Amino acid sequence: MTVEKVLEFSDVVIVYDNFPAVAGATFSVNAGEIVLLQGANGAGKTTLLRACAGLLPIARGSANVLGCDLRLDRLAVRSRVGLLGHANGLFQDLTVLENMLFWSRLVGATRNDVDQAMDAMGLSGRLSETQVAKLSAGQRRRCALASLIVRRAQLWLLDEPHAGLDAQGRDELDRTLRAARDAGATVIFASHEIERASALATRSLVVASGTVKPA
Amino acid sequence: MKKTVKKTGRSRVASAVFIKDLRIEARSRVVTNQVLPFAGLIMVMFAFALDNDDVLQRVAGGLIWLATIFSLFIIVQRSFAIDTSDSALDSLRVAGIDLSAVFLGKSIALSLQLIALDVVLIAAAFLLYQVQVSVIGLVLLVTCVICATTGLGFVGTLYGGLTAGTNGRETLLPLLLLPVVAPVLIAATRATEAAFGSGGAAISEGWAWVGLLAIFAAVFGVGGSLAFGPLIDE
Amino acid sequence: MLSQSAPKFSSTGTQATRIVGVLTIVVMTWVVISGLVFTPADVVQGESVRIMYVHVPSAWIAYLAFIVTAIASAFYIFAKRHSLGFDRVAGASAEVGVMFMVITLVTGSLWGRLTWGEFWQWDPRLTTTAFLLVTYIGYLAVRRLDGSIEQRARRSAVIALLAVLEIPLVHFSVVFWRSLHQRATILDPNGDVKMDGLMLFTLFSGVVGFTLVFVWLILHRQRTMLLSDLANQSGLDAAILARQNESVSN
Amino acid sequence: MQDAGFIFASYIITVAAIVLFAVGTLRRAKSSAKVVEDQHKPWI
Repeated sequence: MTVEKVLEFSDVVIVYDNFPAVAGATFSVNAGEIVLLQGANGAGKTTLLRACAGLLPIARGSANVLGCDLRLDRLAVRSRVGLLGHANGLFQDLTVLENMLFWSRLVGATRNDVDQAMDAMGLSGRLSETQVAKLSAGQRRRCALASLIVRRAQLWLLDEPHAGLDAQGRDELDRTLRAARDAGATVIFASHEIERASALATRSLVVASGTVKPA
Repeated sequence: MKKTVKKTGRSRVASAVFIKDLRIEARSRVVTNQVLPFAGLIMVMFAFALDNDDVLQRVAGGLIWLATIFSLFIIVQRSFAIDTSDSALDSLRVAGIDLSAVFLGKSIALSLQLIALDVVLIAAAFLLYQVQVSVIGLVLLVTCVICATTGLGFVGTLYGGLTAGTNGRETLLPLLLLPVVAPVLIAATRATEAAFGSGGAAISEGWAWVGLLAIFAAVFGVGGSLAFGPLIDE
Repeated sequence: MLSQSAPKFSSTGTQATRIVGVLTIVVMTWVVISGLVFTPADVVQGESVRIMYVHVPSAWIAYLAFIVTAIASAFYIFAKRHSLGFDRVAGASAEVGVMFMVITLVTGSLWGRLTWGEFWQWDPRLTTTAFLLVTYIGYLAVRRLDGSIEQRARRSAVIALLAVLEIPLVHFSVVFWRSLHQRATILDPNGDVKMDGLMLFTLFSGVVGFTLVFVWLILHRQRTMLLSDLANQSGLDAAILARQNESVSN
Repeated sequence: MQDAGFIFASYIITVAAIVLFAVGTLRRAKSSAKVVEDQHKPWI
């Protein structure tokens, strides 16, 4: 079986607010990998992840994600990736279950998919009836990950997923990401906690001053 | 690898967004607890300022719609604050959801909130300004409220989406919206005056204005569903 | 990339713009002199009719400018290759249009004070014009929102097309609103002007002169926009290089 | 005579607005033309 390339970037420049946040990034990611992006604040990790999700225009270079050319059609890739940034993208006044059901209606998933995703994230039971605003940071993060499962994202792009989680939450997150990989998803995530993240990742990349190098 | 999520129907997305917006409102009660008192206060303040029953009866229609339009700004900003506070709007964009369906869902939810607001404002006009209405006038009034709020819901959502998440949206939104809603203000005011019979206006005069409101709603319903995606995307 | 040698061509002028510029000055000088001195006073309106030679052309050119904005925006949106040139023309034209619309409203209210005794009347034409002015001020505000150049172009093109939809709606509602309540016959400022040959010719030269002004301003403004976009771009090349060097040295 | 003042005012406002716009544009053009190379100026 040939290895399928999920993502291929070549000399990619991404301009954000007139600043080249990513200045010539060349790297590729194979299907089934869990790739860690290391790097200092302001190195361009967030910009890189947002561009992979088709949210930012590619100024120069060539970028290919899940078979879609980001320079030609950024919209095509969108329904197939899941981006989890610093924000969780949840509605604070709704309960966990209502948030999940909202997403399931949008993407045409069944109630069964929702239950499975919530089980996998340990959100079933009383927690599912709780408003998101009343959850802890870790529970919210799990809720956001559950919505990625409901959306059946093939490429997970996670920006600092460990931030704000306690030890138990981090373990759960690691388990979740491995499970997602086993279920066929590819994961790219940025993290500051090199040790924990390296143990999770199958490969590490260093982002520095807008360029990408192997660790 | 190639299993792609099947594209969901537009009406399904629209109804999901619609239910979501109304459910959040039912739970947070911002419109009922804040916007409604604000609009009611406008009506009362005008009663103080004008302090003349004849004048109040004459201008009742205009005051109702002025209060509606001021409340529109607040409701629109609130509606998009919900979506941008935890970047839910970004998630919708990343998920490749049909944004014209999001537009429709949000517009209809917005219109319903405006209708509820107008019912209270019209009741206030009866109590505070002693306006009278006949049965035929009531039919005209109801049609006028529905057409006008539909149009306002469409333009409000369209321009609210444009300004959501930009700097200075609090001032930019009224600047963009005011000239656009001018026809609604004029037409809805005239139709309401006709329904109330203010200043001897005949009810038949009102229907032409309702027609204008319907055209307005149609134009911005179509224009908005086409333009909303390109506007908030990128 | 930042240039090593200083560019020699330090303006947006060319042979063509200079010819247009000279023509503009000649025609406009003629309009001012003829409007103020040569043309006779109107039988009904007296001397105040002289304001017409600047007021009417500026109103026409303002509308022309907004039409150009709409057409350029439509070209930007619907052409296969979203060419930023159309966006710059649209923006430049809207700016010039807003300027002419302000001139129209100011000169119009001065004229109104002389003929009606009031600076402002809620006449349909005046009301529509005022709404239109606010609409395009909003359009210019949208152009100044933060974001990339493509984002600016797309947003403003959509707003320009919506503004065009809105013009007839505003106009008809205002006309309808006034006509139901009062007849607007005495309010029509042009209705009772009897024009002789020289007056017509001066008005016509006014239109030509203002059109030349419009063309000249658009040419320069649109090139200035290109320059400032490019200036940002050239800063970008240097910034990319600097960022790459930064990563090597680390 | 009041009329004369109003008439002159309207001419002066018109000409002044146009001249100000033109001068502003030319000044901005000059300052940004310095940083951009000639080959990027399609009108040359």
